Amino acid sequence: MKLRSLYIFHLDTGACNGCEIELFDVLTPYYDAERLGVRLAASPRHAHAMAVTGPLTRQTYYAAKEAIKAMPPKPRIIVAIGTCACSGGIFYNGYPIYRRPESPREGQEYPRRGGIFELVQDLRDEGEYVGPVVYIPGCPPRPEEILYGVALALGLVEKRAKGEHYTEEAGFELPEYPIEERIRLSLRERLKYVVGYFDREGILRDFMELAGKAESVEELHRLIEDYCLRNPDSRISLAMRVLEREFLRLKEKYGWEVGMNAKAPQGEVRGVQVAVKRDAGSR
Amino acid sequence: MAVTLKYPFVKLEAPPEYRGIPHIEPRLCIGCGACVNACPADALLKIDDHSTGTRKIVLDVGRCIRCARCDEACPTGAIRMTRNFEVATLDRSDHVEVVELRLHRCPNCGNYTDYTERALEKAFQILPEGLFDKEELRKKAILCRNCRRKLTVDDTIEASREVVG
Amino acid sequence: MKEWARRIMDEKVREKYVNEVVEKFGDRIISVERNADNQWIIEINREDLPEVVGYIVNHPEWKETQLSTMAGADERPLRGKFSLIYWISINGASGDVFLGIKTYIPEDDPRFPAVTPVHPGAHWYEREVKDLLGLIPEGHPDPRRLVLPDDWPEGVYPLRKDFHYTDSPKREFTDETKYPYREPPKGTAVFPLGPYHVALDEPGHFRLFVKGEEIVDVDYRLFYQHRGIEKIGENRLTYDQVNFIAERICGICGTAHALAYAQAVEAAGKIEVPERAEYIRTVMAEIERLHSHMLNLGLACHDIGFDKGFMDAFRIREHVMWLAERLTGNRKTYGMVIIGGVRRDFLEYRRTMIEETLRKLREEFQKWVDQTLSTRTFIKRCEGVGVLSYRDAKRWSSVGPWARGSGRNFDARRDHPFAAYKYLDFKVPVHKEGDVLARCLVRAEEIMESIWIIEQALDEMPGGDILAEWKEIPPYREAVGFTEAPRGEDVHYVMTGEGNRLYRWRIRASTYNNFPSLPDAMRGNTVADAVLIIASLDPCYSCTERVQVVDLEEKRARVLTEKELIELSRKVSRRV
Amino acid sequence: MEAERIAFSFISLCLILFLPPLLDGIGRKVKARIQLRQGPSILQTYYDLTTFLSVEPVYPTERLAFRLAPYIAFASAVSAALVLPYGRVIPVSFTGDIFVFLYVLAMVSIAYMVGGFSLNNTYTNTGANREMMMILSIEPILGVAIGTFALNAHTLRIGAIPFALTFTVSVLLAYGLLAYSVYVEGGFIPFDVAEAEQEILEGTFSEYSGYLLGIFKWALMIKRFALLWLLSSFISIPFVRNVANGALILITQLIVLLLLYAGIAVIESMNARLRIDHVIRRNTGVFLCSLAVLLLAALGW
Repeated sequence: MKLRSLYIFHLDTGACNGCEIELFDVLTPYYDAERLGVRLAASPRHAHAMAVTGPLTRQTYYAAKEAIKAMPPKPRIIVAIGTCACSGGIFYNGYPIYRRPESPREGQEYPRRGGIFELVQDLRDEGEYVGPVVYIPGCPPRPEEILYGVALALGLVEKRAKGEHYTEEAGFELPEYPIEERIRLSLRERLKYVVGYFDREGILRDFMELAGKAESVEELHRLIEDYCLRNPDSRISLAMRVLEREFLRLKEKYGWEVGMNAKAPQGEVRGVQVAVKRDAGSR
Repeated sequence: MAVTLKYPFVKLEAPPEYRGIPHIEPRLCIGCGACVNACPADALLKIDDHSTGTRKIVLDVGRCIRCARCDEACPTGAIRMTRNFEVATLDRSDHVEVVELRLHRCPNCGNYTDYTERALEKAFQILPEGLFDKEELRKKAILCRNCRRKLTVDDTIEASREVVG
Repeated sequence: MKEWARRIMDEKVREKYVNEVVEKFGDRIISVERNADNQWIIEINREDLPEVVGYIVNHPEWKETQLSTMAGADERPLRGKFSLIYWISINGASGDVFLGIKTYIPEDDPRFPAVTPVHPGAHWYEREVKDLLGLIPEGHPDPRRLVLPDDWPEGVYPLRKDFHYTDSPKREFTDETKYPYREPPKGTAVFPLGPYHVALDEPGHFRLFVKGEEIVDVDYRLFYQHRGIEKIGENRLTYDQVNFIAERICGICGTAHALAYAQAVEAAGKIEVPERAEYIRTVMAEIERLHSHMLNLGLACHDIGFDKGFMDAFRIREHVMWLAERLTGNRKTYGMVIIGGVRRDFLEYRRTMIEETLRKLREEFQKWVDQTLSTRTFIKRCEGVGVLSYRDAKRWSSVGPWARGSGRNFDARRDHPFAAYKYLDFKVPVHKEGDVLARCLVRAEEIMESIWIIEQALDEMPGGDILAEWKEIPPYREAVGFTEAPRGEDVHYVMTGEGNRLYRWRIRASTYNNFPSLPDAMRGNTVADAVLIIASLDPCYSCTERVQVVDLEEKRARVLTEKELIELSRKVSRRV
Repeated sequence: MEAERIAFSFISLCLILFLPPLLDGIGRKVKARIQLRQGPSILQTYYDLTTFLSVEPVYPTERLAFRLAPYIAFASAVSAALVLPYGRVIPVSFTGDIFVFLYVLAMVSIAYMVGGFSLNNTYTNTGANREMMMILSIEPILGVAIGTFALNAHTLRIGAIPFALTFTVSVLLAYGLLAYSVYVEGGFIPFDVAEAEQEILEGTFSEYSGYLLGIFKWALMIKRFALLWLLSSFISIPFVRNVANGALILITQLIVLLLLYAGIAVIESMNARLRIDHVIRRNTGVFLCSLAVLLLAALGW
């Protein structure tokens, strides 16, 4: 059935508030769900759909059940918003969380059980009609994700998600980098402390490119200074200098015979260190 | 004037910094399980089957809280946060990504070890040249835990015999 | 460090408080131990609890002193006893001190004298410790269940160490096991609110006892959202992982909780946080305050049907959300704070982005405030409604804008400078009227202050690392971490444990201290204002974990028969 | 003449039944635009109604009153609208229909109350209770306003009043009273206390569902239409009655109606809901003023 009007009642089964607020956000000017015919209903009696958030705590279980039963017998669409409603989320096996006896609390089942599914299943077992469940994962989902999910329920968009099962046939590759793998991993770890996990990949990639080009320590130093001049971001410059120092230190530690076709440094290392220190102190 | 965005009727890209759903690149995954240990929500599972010699790394996007701890922990960059967020579905099995890998078989006893063939290869890649006796290590590393212990014991006995003469 | 911060963080000022308590109680004090920079643990006998805690909290000269948190722990595996620790903070810019009053309770006699009669602020804490650990507060005025679900069996205490974290024992859910609500006062009717009510964002059940539309008294059942976070944090998760569940205690004050947790562990494990990380944390905490306050102001408009104000507040707020998304990767500022520092750095372009957003925000928000305050119907609904007196605010140890709207002058950012606040200048807005309007004004002014704080922090942000490396945290060390969340002070108490896991983690969200004072603010108001007053508390049930209204005149209306109705309609038509 | 009468009556019936949802849609669109959002299609209210009408309701009670209330409201609202002028035609007209108009209008509210009191639910009871207080305080004002007009026009046929109106001080003041009472009786913000969504979950409606809810909501829209059509007729007809034919008058009425709706949408979005005690106090004040106006009218000013 293609619906042009969807009254949604919001049911919170113990969520952290993140999803609720995003649900409110969906109604506000930038997202404006009303243009899709979506409105928040004041009472479950008016609702065609139930937007559920939260991992389903035992205290909310009975009230939630009553709320779904209070809906008109059809269409009773359930929209599970957020990871918690989809599968219990991070709270999935806490003691006050409701799970059906057959849903393991410490098992390795997949798709992962938990969330509103447990209640829907209980209701279906009791012979109550419950319509389709639209799962919108996210912690919390962006308003766009919720819009997409609602649009999916309304039949306005195509489903894009698809489960995958890969085996060895997918092929295997161990990428080769310009610098040795263990040094790369050490540098990557060090960068976490300087610029964090997110920006490190790009910076490390740039550094490896320079290290691959450099024929000698001096050249590497020059290339990096060049890079820093071209790139006005002081944080990236700092990270590059830290990388250079670390790189040389690790090279010293593990030996120079492989990788960069350079000889052991003569004193530049110290020079670089001083430079890095000065930089780290300034803004 | 109205500020409303046209989504979902037009395509919309999330900002580059956005943490969308994670995705495992099967060609890079070595099945080490670092992500499984890092995951606070148990969205990632490591399921070993020693009878068939397979390891499954299971990612359930529907349980994922998108903290990017797996991204941070992955040594090969196989699991990555994407910018994809359009994952709503009516069927939860659409959220599951499984990577099934072969476990390494101990050449000595023929049992499956608790690491994959790929993880072993990766380990050899990381091993520094020259610091260790690589050949010796290779010989031991490919054995299962029991055989390795046995080999070590055998070696020690042999060595002590040599010393005692 | 700024002058004001140096003054209250002075060693002599701090020690003065500890010394006075030690002098007053002399040999009744078993031991005094300084466990962190600004934290002291004073061990006493359980008999002395009400006296010592009452003395400090109700001290006439110590301004704005209050009960910050209380934690019970099952220390039987360690020393064969249960422990209780009451954390009291000295506020009002008169010294950065946290005093932990600790006492041990033997396993075979799990009782202690309740502090609630001396200081009502301990009300919830003591009911909770009874629920979760089975320690009986003797002399407590309201010994009903608080936290656990109604179908939880008696005598099973989930926070005891012999309880496995995934166990979930059940009892039959019948009328007898339902929550024992108070009997409505004579001559009143019950008006239930919740657990599913459109204007209450989250489930909670309120019983308003009403006369006509006037609220006479309130009873409530909360903790619908109790998710057993503390137990999961103590068992399933490691130190680093706990941060991610800490964020999810509350969707709006995620950073505040993650920060309070991280700071508690850092204090216990003596981990030095890089200065740059402290600045980034400050900026994130303030961005969170911006979006949270705007959300609350918007919802207050929504609750009284002023949709223009609601939509505008959310439209302005959206820019902050987009900013947060670009800074942290998630609209809810999740995934930023971690033990030892932060996870993402502010690159130059992100700094520029913050500055631009703030410039626009300041202008638009000022417009919003002018527009809303010039809406007469808005003022009419907010002025003089939901008044909480200073006395009640202090009595219940209320925190945040809820308390500051009633004239309590304290703010954890100023009184216990954490993160980078000690390097910054800012005002703490305080209003004395205690009504809904005063609280809205406090929030509006705080938004302006937050913008100013972020601008300062960006200007003064130092270089260096953003994350400290730490290897191991020594076991069984205790500390509290505190932050000023948008709703008030958040306090996390931790006791470190073995195997990269916590031994005890006690979360105290701001709403936990505010909620018990809600009935005081609601009495004498009308049913129509109930939701608005609840919204002005800015409750976060998920943090802490609805209201049934009860009436005299209305009762007549309720039992109005069809016959009477027809008569009534005749009367109506005759009048026309 | 008879053909024109039949044609106009048919048109008026169509207007009464099918125009209100469109007006509601326009109101929603205007509100959305003021809030800087795109807003729903102006046909959205039709979609909402058809969806509700296609859904099977849940009956929380076996009482007949509960089931009948929406139909009573619907029938009353339609009858109220039928006594008003459409062009130069009044579909149903007889002497004294002025009282019938007020009576059936009140019947809509009474149906709302019957629905609310038929259940043992605090929200519906509070909603019904508030509606009762509203109707008791506002119907007299509406009565006085229309009475003033009737006194001036010397007719007890509500549809004929605007064709016979002469402008005096009391009539001008009565316009103000009429506008106020129409606005309040229509339950527009800030006077939507009886159906307050956030406070009492839309009052009586909180237990209605499916087609019963659809019919009830439709009835309320028709009631609003009737009230505003009354106002729009009183505003437009005295100005155009001497220069226009029936069709033109009808068009003028429609245009004024649309403008009123848009204007109301603007006022609605600029206000917060009042509390019932605020409303009663204000209504009492206005009622006292209205008595003065009636006195003026009686004196012939």
